[in-house]
Amino acid sequence: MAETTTHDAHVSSTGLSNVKLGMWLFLGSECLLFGGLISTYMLYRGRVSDGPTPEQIYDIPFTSVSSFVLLMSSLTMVLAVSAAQKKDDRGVNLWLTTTALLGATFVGGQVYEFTAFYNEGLGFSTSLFGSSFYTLTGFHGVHVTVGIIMLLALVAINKRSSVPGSKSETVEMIGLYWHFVDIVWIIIFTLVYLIPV
Amino acid sequence: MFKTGSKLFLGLSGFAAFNLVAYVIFVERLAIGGVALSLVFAALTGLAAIVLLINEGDNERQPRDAALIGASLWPLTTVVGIVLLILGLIVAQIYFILGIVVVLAALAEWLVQAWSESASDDPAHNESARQRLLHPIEFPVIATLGLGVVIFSFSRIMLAISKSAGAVSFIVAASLVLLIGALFALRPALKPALVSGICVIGAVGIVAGGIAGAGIGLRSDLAEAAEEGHYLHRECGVEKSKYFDKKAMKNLSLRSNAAAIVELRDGKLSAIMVGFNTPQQLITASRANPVTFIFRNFDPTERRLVASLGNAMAGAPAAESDGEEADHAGKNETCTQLIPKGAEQALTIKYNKPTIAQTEPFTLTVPGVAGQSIEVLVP
Amino acid sequence: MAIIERPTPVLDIPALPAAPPAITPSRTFGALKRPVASTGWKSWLFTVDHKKIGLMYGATALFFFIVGGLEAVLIRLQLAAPEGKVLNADLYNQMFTMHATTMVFLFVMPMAAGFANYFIPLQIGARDVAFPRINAFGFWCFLGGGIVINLAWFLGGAADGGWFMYAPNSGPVFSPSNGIDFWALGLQIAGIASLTGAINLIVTVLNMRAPGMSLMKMPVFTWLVTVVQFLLLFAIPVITVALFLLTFQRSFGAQFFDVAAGADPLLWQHLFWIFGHPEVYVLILPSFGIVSEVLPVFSRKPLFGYPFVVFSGAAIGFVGWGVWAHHMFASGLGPVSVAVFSVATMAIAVPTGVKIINWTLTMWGGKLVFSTAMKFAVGLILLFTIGGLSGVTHSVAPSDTQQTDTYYIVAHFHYVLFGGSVFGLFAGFYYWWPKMFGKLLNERLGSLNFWFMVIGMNLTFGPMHILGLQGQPRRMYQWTEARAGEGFFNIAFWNLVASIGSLVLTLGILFFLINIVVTARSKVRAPLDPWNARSLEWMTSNPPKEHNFDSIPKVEHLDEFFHRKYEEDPVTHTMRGVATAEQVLAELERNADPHIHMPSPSYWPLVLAVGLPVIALGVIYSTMVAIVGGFIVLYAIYGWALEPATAVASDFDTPSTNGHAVSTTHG
Amino acid sequence: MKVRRLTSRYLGPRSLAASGSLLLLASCATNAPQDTWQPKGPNAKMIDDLQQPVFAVAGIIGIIVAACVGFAIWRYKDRGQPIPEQTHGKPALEVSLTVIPALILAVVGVFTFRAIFDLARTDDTQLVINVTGQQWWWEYDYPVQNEWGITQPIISSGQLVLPIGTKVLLRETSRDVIHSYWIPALNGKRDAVPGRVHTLRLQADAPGIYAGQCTEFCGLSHANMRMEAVALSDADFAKWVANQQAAYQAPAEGTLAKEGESVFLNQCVRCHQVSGLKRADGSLAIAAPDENVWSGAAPNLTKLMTRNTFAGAMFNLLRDACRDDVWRAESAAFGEKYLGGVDESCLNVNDLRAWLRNAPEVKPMYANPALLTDTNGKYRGMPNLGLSESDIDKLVAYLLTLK
Repeated sequence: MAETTTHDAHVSSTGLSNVKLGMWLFLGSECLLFGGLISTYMLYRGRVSDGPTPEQIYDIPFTSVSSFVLLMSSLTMVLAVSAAQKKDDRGVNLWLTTTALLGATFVGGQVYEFTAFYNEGLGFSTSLFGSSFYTLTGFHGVHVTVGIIMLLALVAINKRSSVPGSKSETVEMIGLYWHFVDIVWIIIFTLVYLIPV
Repeated sequence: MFKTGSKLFLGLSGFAAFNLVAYVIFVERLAIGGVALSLVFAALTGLAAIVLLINEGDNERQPRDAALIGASLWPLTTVVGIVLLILGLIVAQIYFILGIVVVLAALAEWLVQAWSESASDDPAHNESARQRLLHPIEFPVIATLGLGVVIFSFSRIMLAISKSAGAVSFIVAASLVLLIGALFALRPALKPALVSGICVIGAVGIVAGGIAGAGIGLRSDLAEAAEEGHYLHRECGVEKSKYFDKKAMKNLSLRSNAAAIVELRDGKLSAIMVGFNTPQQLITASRANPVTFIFRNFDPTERRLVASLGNAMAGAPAAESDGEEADHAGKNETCTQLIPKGAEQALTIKYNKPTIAQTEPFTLTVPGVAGQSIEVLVP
Repeated sequence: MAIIERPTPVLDIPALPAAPPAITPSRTFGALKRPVASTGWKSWLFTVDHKKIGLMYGATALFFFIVGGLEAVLIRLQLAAPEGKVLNADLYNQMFTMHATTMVFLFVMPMAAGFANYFIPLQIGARDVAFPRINAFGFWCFLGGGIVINLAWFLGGAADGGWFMYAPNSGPVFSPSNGIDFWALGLQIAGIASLTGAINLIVTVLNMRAPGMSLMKMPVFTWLVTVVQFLLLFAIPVITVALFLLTFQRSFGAQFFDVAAGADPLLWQHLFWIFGHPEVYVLILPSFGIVSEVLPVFSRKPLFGYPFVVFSGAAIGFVGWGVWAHHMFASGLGPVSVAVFSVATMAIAVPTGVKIINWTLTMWGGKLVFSTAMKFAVGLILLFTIGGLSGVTHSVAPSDTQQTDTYYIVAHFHYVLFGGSVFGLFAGFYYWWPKMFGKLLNERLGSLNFWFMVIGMNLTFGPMHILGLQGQPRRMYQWTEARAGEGFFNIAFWNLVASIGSLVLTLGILFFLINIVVTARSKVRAPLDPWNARSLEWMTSNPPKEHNFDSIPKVEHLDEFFHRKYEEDPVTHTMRGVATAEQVLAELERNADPHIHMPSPSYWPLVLAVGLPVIALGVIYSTMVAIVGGFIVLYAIYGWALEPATAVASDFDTPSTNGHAVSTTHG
Repeated sequence: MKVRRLTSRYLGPRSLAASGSLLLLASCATNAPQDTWQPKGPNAKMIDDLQQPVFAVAGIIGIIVAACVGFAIWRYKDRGQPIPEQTHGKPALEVSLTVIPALILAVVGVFTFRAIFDLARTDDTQLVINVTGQQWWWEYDYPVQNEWGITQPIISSGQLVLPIGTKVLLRETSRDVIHSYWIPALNGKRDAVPGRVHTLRLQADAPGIYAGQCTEFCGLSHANMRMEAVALSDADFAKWVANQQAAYQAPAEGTLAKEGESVFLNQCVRCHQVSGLKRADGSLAIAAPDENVWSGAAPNLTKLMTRNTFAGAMFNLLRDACRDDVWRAESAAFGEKYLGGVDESCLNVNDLRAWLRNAPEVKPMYANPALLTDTNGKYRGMPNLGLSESDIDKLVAYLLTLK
């Protein structure tokens, strides 16, 4: 990932490293991905020809808690980045693991939520609301899962101290991704769960 | 070029190919056995190719002292896999598949380990060679497995306990993770044994909880909902039904493009349609095509729009609403939720049979509002 | 290229005389050792060199151009006479769907990506792109996507819903073959190529310019391609969403476009065109860039109004996001939306018109040399103007409701895309061929190529204006005598003319292919600076060395190379030569950088890109296959992440066992 | 450039005095029936009034640009002149050359704006017709409108019949995929989108037949999905309405047509409705296209012989000579000729028999049972019914009675 070899010290540039600039651009692109999915959901959330409507099955207290958990994981991610900048390897591993665990708890909650909804009668093909709800939150869940696997892999690689390129930069980059996924969740939580149809 | 290992695997894959061909010819085409045998063939060919590509044992020297060869996990894992495989043949297919996966994974690991240990005389180089081949797959697989266990266990626990207890235990679990993390961070001098101890307790706890949760199954209200399909029944009477009318939707995301807007205003029901300058009491709707009516309630009491779907010709249903056929009490009708004043809801109906096939007309009515009805004419 | 610093194993041998020969990558890993060769077929397969990747993009795109062209000829043959019998209805529908898909996604986009890959690092004085391995991955994704899309021809029929793939006609009921599944998944994979390419090139341009090259001294080609990359960066995720919805609907029973469940088919149209309209600029802007390079060189004058061209390009990039619904004027959006998008569409005509004006004024007062590249560039100005003006007539929404979905639209966008994009790319071929291959394309054949293409193109697409205004709709596998009319404007005559034109056009393309062969077999090397060019990519050898520049030039002017060759006469204000290209190059060589690190080749981009089509096939046929593909992808991602960018010393074999390591140190 | 000049001259014949010579040519020619430049009603006229000047201006600009480029090519060709001064542009010139087109477009924009909203009006409607598209034909429903004498819904297909000088509003929708309704002489096109109701204003100035074609790609037989709008005078329209609502006349006992009626009851009634048709036991014969066809509908054949086309207007019911007679009739005589309908002497027997013999062979449709797994065995289009030649004789005789 970190490919800095073609870099010359005295080129005209933005000052951001290639990797970080690349990650920012990728996240910019991701905004549009979630934008498209959220728009689809907003268009279709009230179209329930069959099965439950959003308000009927959403469990707001539960989702608030799980949103809070995801937010806390952002906090631990910040701690991991700061540990990386202080070159505190133990701290990096510790906070990355904590972040991953909190993320896993969140995904576990999402699996619970999906199972519960399914049992209450909302399948993927039940209604437009069902299709678009599962697609949107599923995409977000997959993003969190990918993030967790990146975190855990980074811990594993870090333990062998063979992270290619700059370690703190890699941690920071994964941190950027993680915070982005959190922010997207806040938007989803607000638009999907809190605003009534 | 061909040495013992590659010969063995090439032979085995040849044998598997022979079996596959024989199976396809003599037993049946492309049944599950055929798929399984093709997978086995592919796996063995792949292994043979790997063995060939990595120049198996390209060292004329004999392996070094036995002491150099470390302990290996893989023979044991292979055995476990074989046991699972056999168990699967008896009990359930899932164990069989799991067994195949475990056996293949263990064999691959074993193979690479064996090869790397004889790659050179330098154990460090050997280990790094092994890592270079296997780390890319070990890291993500282990991470995914660990993650899967946590996620699965956690969700089983949540499904088993009550809604509010779930939310509470969720936040407790998350806080514990955070607190323990903070503890470790603030006390860098903690004994490694203690750290691992806490971690093991946590892991065992979550797995045990997961198994327990899976054993208990769904909590009662979920199980009941799954059984009865609460939200599938539409009850179209005056009174509020427990599930269907719960938390009625008040706004529409599709506002335009309806065939007609049906308004209940001052106790009168009328249809507003594009192209007609006055409210109508008669709607001509085309046959076999979903028509959307938007119901707007301007009455202070909660009201719903009910569409009678006629009485069918013998046998076939006269019309199908997009929802469940709601023929409670022998009535063929579908409806919106009970909605308060100012709210609106859409009702999409597909009339499959024309009016002339009916003894009673298709109508739109509002329960509790007498004498108001809109006739739907289906040519 | 002795200056490339590589761990030279020659030095290691005396140092480790007793080392057991068993510890070499070849002996340990066999064929699985890290690739390090810079020549031979492996150097192409595992390359991360932006120039090699650019050439592979170009070659593959050219192949798909021929495929798409043959599809077009079949379409025209079918329509040459009433009640055509060359193709049946089903095959015809597949043909026009695949013609558009191929030309848009598998020819123009990757060809532009090829030029961008090859020339952007050269034009900004960089030694490679920011992420060379991602660059290689992008190419293999594009190839994999192209193969998946076209695989459907052999597996039950290609996609048949039109390249716009409107729902619900793209649903499983209305298109029961697997063609649309292949199409959606193939585009998804090709989309990864565009997305990674976009990130890569933007970072390259923003971060890796030669010292002194401020943004406003960048060559226009680089500028416009950068705008294109921003468009792709934000447009690709939108089509990704649309394609996911489509795949979920077709393969997993989602209801997104199921009207009976209350779905709105216009959702697809919005998502598609929010992607699709920026896509139009993705197709045309690179050619604008090429022409903006070619015209100044052959007019011996700088581009007229460089900042206007740059800013109008950026303006197109912005406004291009606000006009998507002009593809949907007949869709029933309601008058307010139609009015807004109508006016926005008129607005975007202004920055486009600015470009035409600037090109014309660049030629004004110049010293015009009509090489083939210049002919194509001037051809673009005139043909694109026609396409642009017919585009303006479409922005008038009521008038558009008469013309949309008729051949008038077909004429419009072929003037824009063929007369614009393709002519621009051909100008690029003739202009940059000596840079890429060290040989000049034959000018005589080039002239034939140009004139046959111009005549063929006008004969083919010109009559389509008439056909459309006479009311012939698009996408009809047949037309009938009964609705052809009589007299000068009868549909029958002009359909025949268009079909004959397509054969003339084919002949033109054939001359180009012959030209490639003739040039490849010729022994004449191109001079160092055949066109008296102006920008940095010409300040190196033909073809460039692996590391592009011996020393990175310091940039003081727009058109730096030109200003190193010429000085202004203070009296006449005309320019007089002060140095030849050879002298400029020798100067750079004298100051060659002592240490140049280039990234090493890698297996992983290719392995990763192979995993994706496997997943796609798995989605269509069997989950097990998809899981296998998933494992390949995971393995490749982690292999990639764990691999250092530059091969370490131990990846090279000693010269006695393998000559590759040494050969890498020779240009 | 040659072609461009041709088109631009053609495009603005009435606006560009310079190309007056071609005006003659254009007016002499019998243009294709779907010519977009010959409005026959106020809506199309409104569009035409807008596009004529726009095309003319576009043509002029095109010629100016071509002339400038041509001049530059000729004047500044390399004749050995020195390399010119390296000027980078003249901002004032640039700005003015940017502002001028912007101003032209602003003017165009104002008129466009007005036309868009005028064409979208629905509040002045005089007659509503529901138009439903499906693969690959159009259904026309006339909702009950007592002021037009329509006291029960009329269903027709193949030809849209409307009174002249009347503001007709089409409410379009579709039963399967997106189609687009387009009668170029009367108005621009409007998509018929399933699940949505879109409106399109039509108004014809004079009696006559106006051709159109589905313009949104809708699958296999998209090319064969045509339409014809028939404009009748008020009096003729009233006659047409009355006839459409007239009771069903069963053929006389013992005739070939009567035998055809029973073939129809055995085969065709599965999908095709004929209003008033009764079974032998006296019960109404109700078609069930929803059980056999994916779109859920098949053309209603009541009064089939009052129409001039069948099979989605792909084929004519009238032989060519008779058809030309109707199409080319003078306005005054048109109504009578059209309302005459189709009789045996004018029937296009060949196409009708070919259609009855094997429909999917003459019009590509999804009728192959192997391809119908995704539709639960329902057809998309008409299948091959395997009728014998004598059955076809009887059916043709019967269909001729549906007037």
